[in-house]
Amino acid sequence: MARSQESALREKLWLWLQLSPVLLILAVLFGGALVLAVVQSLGFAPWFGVNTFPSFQYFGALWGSASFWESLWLTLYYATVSTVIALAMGIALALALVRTFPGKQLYKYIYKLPLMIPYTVGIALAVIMLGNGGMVSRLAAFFGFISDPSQFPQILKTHAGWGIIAVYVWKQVPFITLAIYAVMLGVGRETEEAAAILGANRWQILSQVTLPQIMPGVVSSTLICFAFNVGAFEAPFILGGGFPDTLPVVAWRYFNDADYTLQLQGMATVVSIALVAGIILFTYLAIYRRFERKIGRN
Amino acid sequence: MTEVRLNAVQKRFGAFTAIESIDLDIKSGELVALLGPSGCGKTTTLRMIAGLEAPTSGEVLFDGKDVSDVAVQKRNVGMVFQRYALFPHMTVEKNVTFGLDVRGLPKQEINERLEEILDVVQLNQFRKRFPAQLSGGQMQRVAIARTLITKPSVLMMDEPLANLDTKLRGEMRRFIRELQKRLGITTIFVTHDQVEAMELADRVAVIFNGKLAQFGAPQELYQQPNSTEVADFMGASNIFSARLLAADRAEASFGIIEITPQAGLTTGADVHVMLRSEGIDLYPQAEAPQGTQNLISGQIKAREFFGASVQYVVSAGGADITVAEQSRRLLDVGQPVILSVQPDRVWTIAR
Amino acid sequence: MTEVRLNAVQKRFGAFTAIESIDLDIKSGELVALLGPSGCGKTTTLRMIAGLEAPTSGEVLFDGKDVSDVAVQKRNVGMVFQRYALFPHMTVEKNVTFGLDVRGLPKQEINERLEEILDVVQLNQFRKRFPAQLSGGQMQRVAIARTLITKPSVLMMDEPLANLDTKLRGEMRRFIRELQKRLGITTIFVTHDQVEAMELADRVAVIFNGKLAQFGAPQELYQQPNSTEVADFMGASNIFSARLLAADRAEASFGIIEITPQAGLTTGADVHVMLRSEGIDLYPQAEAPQGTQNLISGQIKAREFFGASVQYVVSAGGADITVAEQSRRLLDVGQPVILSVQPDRVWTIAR
Amino acid sequence: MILIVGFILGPFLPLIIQSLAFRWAWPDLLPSTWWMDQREISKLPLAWDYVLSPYSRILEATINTVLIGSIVTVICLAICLPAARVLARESFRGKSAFEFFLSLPLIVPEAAIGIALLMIFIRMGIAGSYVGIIIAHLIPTIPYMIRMLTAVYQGLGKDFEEQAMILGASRWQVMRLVTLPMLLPGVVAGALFTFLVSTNIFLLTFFLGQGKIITLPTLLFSKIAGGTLDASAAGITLVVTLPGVVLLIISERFIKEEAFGKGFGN
Amino acid sequence: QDPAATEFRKGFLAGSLDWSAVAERAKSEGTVNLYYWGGSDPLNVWMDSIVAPAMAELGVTLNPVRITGTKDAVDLVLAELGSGKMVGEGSVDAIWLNGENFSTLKKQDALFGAFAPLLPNAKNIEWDETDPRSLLNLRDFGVLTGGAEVPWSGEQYVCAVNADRVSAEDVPHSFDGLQTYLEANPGKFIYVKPPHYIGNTFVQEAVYAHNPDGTGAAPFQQSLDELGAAELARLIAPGLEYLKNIEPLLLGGDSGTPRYPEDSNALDGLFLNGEVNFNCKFGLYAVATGLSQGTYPEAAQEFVFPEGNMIKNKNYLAIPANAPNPGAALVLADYMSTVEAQISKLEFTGMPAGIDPWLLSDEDAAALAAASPGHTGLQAADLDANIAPDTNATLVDVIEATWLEYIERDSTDSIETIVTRAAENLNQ
Ligand SMILES: Nc1ncnc2c1ncn2[C@@H]1O[C@H](COP(=O)(O)OP(=O)(O)OP(=O)(O)O)[C@@H](O)[C@H]1O
Ligand SMILES: Nc1ncnc2c1ncn2[C@@H]1O[C@H](COP(=O)(O)OP(=O)(O)OP(=O)(O)O)[C@@H](O)[C@H]1O
Ligand SMILES: [Mg+2]
Ligand SMILES: [Mg+2]
Repeated sequence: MARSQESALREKLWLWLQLSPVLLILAVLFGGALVLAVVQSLGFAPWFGVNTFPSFQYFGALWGSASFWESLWLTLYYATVSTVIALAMGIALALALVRTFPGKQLYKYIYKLPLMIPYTVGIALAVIMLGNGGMVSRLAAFFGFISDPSQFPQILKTHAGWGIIAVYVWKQVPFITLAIYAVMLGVGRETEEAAAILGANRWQILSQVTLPQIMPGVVSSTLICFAFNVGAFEAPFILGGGFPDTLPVVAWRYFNDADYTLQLQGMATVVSIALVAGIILFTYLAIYRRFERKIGRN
Repeated sequence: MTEVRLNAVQKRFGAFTAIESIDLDIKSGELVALLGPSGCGKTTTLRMIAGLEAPTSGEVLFDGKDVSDVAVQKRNVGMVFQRYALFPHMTVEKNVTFGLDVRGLPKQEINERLEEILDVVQLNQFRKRFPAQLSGGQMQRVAIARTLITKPSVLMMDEPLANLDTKLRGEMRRFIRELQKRLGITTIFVTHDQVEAMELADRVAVIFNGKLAQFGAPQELYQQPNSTEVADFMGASNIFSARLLAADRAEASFGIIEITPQAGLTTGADVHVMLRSEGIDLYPQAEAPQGTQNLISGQIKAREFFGASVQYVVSAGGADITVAEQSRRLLDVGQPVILSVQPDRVWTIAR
Repeated sequence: MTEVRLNAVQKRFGAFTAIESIDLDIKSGELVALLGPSGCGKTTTLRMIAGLEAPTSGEVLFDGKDVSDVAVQKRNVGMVFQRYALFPHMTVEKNVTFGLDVRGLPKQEINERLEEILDVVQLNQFRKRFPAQLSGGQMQRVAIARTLITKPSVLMMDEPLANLDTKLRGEMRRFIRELQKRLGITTIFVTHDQVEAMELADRVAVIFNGKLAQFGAPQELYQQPNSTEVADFMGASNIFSARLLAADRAEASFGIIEITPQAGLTTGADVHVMLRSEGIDLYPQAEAPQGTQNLISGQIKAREFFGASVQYVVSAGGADITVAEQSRRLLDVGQPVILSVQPDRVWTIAR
Repeated sequence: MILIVGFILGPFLPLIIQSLAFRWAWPDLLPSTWWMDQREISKLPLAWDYVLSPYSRILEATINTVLIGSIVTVICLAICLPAARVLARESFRGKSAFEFFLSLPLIVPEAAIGIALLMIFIRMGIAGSYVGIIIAHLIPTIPYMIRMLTAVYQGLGKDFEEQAMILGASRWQVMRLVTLPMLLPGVVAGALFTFLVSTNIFLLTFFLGQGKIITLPTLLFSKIAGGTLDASAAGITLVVTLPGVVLLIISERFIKEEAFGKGFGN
Repeated sequence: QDPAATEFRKGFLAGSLDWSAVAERAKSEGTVNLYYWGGSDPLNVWMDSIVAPAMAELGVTLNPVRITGTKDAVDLVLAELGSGKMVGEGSVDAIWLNGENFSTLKKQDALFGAFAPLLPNAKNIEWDETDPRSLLNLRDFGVLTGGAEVPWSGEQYVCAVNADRVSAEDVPHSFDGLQTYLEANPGKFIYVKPPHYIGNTFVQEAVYAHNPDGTGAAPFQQSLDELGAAELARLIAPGLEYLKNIEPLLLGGDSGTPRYPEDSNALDGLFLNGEVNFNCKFGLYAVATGLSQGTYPEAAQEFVFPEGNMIKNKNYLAIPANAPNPGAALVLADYMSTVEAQISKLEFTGMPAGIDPWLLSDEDAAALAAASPGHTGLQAADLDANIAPDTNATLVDVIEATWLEYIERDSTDSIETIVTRAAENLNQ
């Protein structure tokens, strides 16, 4: 006899017992909320006197309207543009951080500040800096470029969304920098040195040796940022350009509508957000996994 | 190919001095081993030669020219890192050709050189694998191939064999030596294992605490260490304090022993005498040779069987003398024995 | 102290079979080495004995009793891990007493035992240090002290010396053997280094690919390997195919050689003959001994100087024969030589 | 670099000015009337007087934020430690599915579950209560914590725990005497990050707090929801920034970058 | 269901309970959870510094819950009722609300009951149906209050102009005038975005002013059922057309979508920075308060706009059916109806009294008048002369939905179709 069946069972039980609190919270609350959102979006809401489960009328109405697609486009536009910009800046900064330069110590302090404070602060800063009545506009007036706030190029409250993007970038660059920097420290500089000795120039080292090795950091930090950006509410709500709004704001407006049946429409909206985020991120992950397999990680 | 010279090179990291001052003169095509305990500054020395680290003072010369201002990429050196530093995301092939790829050599030539070097290191069937799928010895060979393919004029290897098992180690040693001799590349390698240094190198530089302790051919280091530290580090087991009674006689605790006279040592001087364990003959008391010099009688105190050899500890006149014999016969612990050593196998070092 | 027995023990990890089936019988107080190449299943075997891993089938017996259901904590075994696994956040003292502290022994007793063991391992002056402030050998000793203080009835060590340099390794080996003999604890240690196994163990178990290849005293393994694999792994360098011409004569590519007759081998059988490189005498052609059996003439093809010994490769009749000599004189490459080997140093293994 | 520092710190300058202003209209570069000038005249507390008074609820929000963040961190740590250990060490059926499930909250936006969660909480009677908020905060923080701790565990190696077991330590002793102290850097980093995420969560707190429980992000959101910033809003923004600065100092002092970002290796 | 609370509710509403019993119960309950819009600093200060201590004297701890949208509280009450939390078991004791939120609670039968006239201080409020001045106490956006909420504050929709930027003769007084002004000065006006009630009110005023029958607010006092969707569509169409037409002239309108602010704070900001020259919102004394807070430009002045259609209404405190502390909620409602509470409120926040001055002693009435911050640019009489009533709450939702569809989302459907659809949805 190896180890008795009973003790094997005990092992198993103990293992799942250790996982159970986490499982419980995520399955019951997170999973539960997700399921509830889905069934509601499919017409199950007896508490509003609606029960047409399962019916796709809410999704139908939602996806059938042009404004949904505009909103979706807008949501993805903000999320993508800001993630891409933040990523580019994050990588550049992380690369810079590995080297030594004067004032690095102080700089290492400061760059993380946005990471530590809520998005709402970033929004407040955007308002005070970038608004038509904001600081930049005032400086422009001071130097005589404009004579009325309306002449200042619209940054906030437009569908071009540069204000929203600025806030996301401001907040997420440090996060991405940190993630990539940490991965870089883990990778170490030996392979870079090896490449230098083998005659690679700086650009070749970066593109052929460094970047492929920090991919895991790049991927997971983009993943997290993009998902957040798709689902973010406060920045597009405060800084957005009004109708059409991003999907989370649309959902919020549905939930706040006097018409309670629109709650279900709202549920359909949030489920759509989850779907869209899910699909995009999984595609991204799938592509990345292929890349990883190609370079021999597993 | 290239002659490498370190001129009073010193290296400090902040307040800490890693290399005090090293002069080293490596001939073109020579294979030099840097030998020393952990932390003595071997890696640092290599890195300065490669240009990965700038000396705090002193100069590094290649063929007589100061290379301070020559970038790493331009020095045409090769380096095999202690932990190989293979690119984990590239196949064996890609790793090996990396140095040529970045130079933008024609595909044709790259392929030819690749085939050639893969044959040499016998990695043909592993060419599509990634480093994670290789064994330690194979990784080692990839690291070497990757370096050699660029035809560096100076090749450096940082403890290239530290992570391999005895058998693989032996194979790799032979492989490296053959290759180096064939290509004639000036080679410097780091090790903390004296056997490895002896086996591979034309000359060995022993470094202690950032200082060059001795630099010479393996046999010279082995037989004429210039200090007890070097002797000890080179595996000498029997070092005893003694006093010179005459130019050719010394008195140690186990008795009087005849030695080869050595210049600079005068009668009455305090010295160390060193008897290599494998330089001593051991006889059962009954079989003791007659008329030979330097007979020491003692008793076997311990015995160790190593397969190829047997090692005895013999206690003689209050001293423990280690004797190594090839394992042809076995003597038992407690047996009285006679030790015999030729005067020309006793080394004397001033105290 | 405790007799350990593995009964047809098998271990699978998912689809992969790490241990096919091992029977092992370790006497009380014996020091057994598990020897084998990387990945052969040594660590797995130890871990099953310790209870860190449950066998897929078969049983582990301590003094004849199945311990399957005895938790690790209750088996009263000690284990020294490959990399020591010292607790980096505890001082030497704390590390050493950890096993007693968790058992809640009285302070008084803990202190007594601590003093005692610190004396044994000679770490008295390092007691307040943290592992990071110790040398490899000191860490090793802490690891051993930490294990011994709990008075385990079975002591296991997983490649305890793999990361030490040659000198330290030798010291540690001696230390372990003395200690083990003095305390008489049943000890099993893992190594992939045959010299280490030979030097330390009472008996050696050679494992290949999850199977026990041979289990016996070091000398037995060395001189009578039961397969060429074992022979090869035990460092034999000259293994040649041959045919038995008579019970005491075999024909190999380099000529006819006399051997010790061996039971079970009949004339005409295909065999391997094995000549240990250190069992061969080598003479310059001029000095060849007269009237001796088994003289093979050849020419020196390569020479390696290892400090204590010299190794020659002699080519004779199309075969390369490796010969090891203690380094007293040096012969040159190309010199014609005569090899001589006693029939009782030629081992024959059925093919 | 100077540009980046400007990008990060620059906006705080007008914020400080605004917080001291009484009336600051376009295009003035400095307020036309400062708060100090009006301070005596005004019947109501203005600017910093308001921010620092109990009326602004800033103290309550700060205490709530820190309290909730701390409790979330402690609970998160307590439940994630064993789970991370299992994930790093054991292999079992359904492990990859489980790992995937664990990272779902990183992918599914808070907005998608907020309202549904509120419904569940109202039914359970914990909407607008600390318990509710704390539980809700666990959802987005668990994935981060698990990732970091798993990475740390993997780095730690099994040896130490096994050694301790062989030396006779019980599971609990192993955890307390060996694992935890050795994991400390990772644990601290994970805890800090969890705290950070928790104190940054807006939407879930906003939905589930029901206005009864305010934290710094929700308080600030209510002040700036319209898209303007008066003096008191500027003051509150500055106060909301403070814990972040403290956190920054703590993290710089106690945590190496490596540990901080460990969870993002894969 | 909490039997004691049910008992209490029954007894009080039947008039069989003494006020002292209520006060007693309030003390034993200990707290009262008041949900109110927390977006105004002065109001918050008043609540914490005046109301809370006053309630403490009555033995009740005030728990002022600041919410960002009144609907949140309404939703909470409904959700709790939906999950079976009945009398005495909810979490909301009192809500500051009016209009559609009250109407929703009423429709869902989620109110405590006709408590208002039973409060001791109900004497300060006109309940006499025959007196036309009682209108706003009895009807909230046209919906009968039935005593289920108590008037708490009065309001009037007043516009302010930045006199530094607009000369007196350019100040518009009608929607046509506004359009003319905007054609000359595009982008210098904006109103708060519906469904915010301040935005809704502006839309209502536009609709009144463009009533095709010329009957102003009158038809909008009927409920949706009485009026019918088709008739409503006909009545509001010109107003909405007007709003649609001026969109390009509004702030940011040149880019296609005007930048409607989400609330009055945002509008204040635009006004202060000179991005717009006008600021229309509820706030009889908004200019005075804005000046004292530094949120209005120094040259801000009130002006009459739109003539004859400046909506005036009241807002109220309601008690939900499942209030956990009904006794304390009643005590709070009663306190809010006292003269001193109303005076301090006026002083702190500039919010006009909810009680009726003609029922007060001369002394109290004078004190109340003295507490008012006063007007800049016009007289109280000018304002009184241009009053219009609210739109019926059932219509508000439809008009709001129509605005969202027709103006914000640029629906190509006809107004009639939109109104019909919205009416149907809301009736579900
Ligand atoms: N970047 C550095 N900063 C500070 N000290 C350093 C640095 N690099 C090396 N050292 C120190 O310099 C000394 C020599 O280091 P080096 O790496 O050359 O040793 P080594 O001889 O290669 O040892 P090993 O055999 O352990 O690899 C060591 O004491 C080491 O701690
Ligand atoms: N947990 C595991 N899961 C799957 N395979 C394993 C596991 N542990 C060990 N193995 C495999 O079992 C085999 C034996 O492993 P083991 O660690 O016993 O080798 P070893 O003899 O100790 O080798 P080394 O000398 O390299 O330490 C190896 O091929 C290894 O890959
Ligand atoms: Mg080194
Ligand atoms: Mg092993």
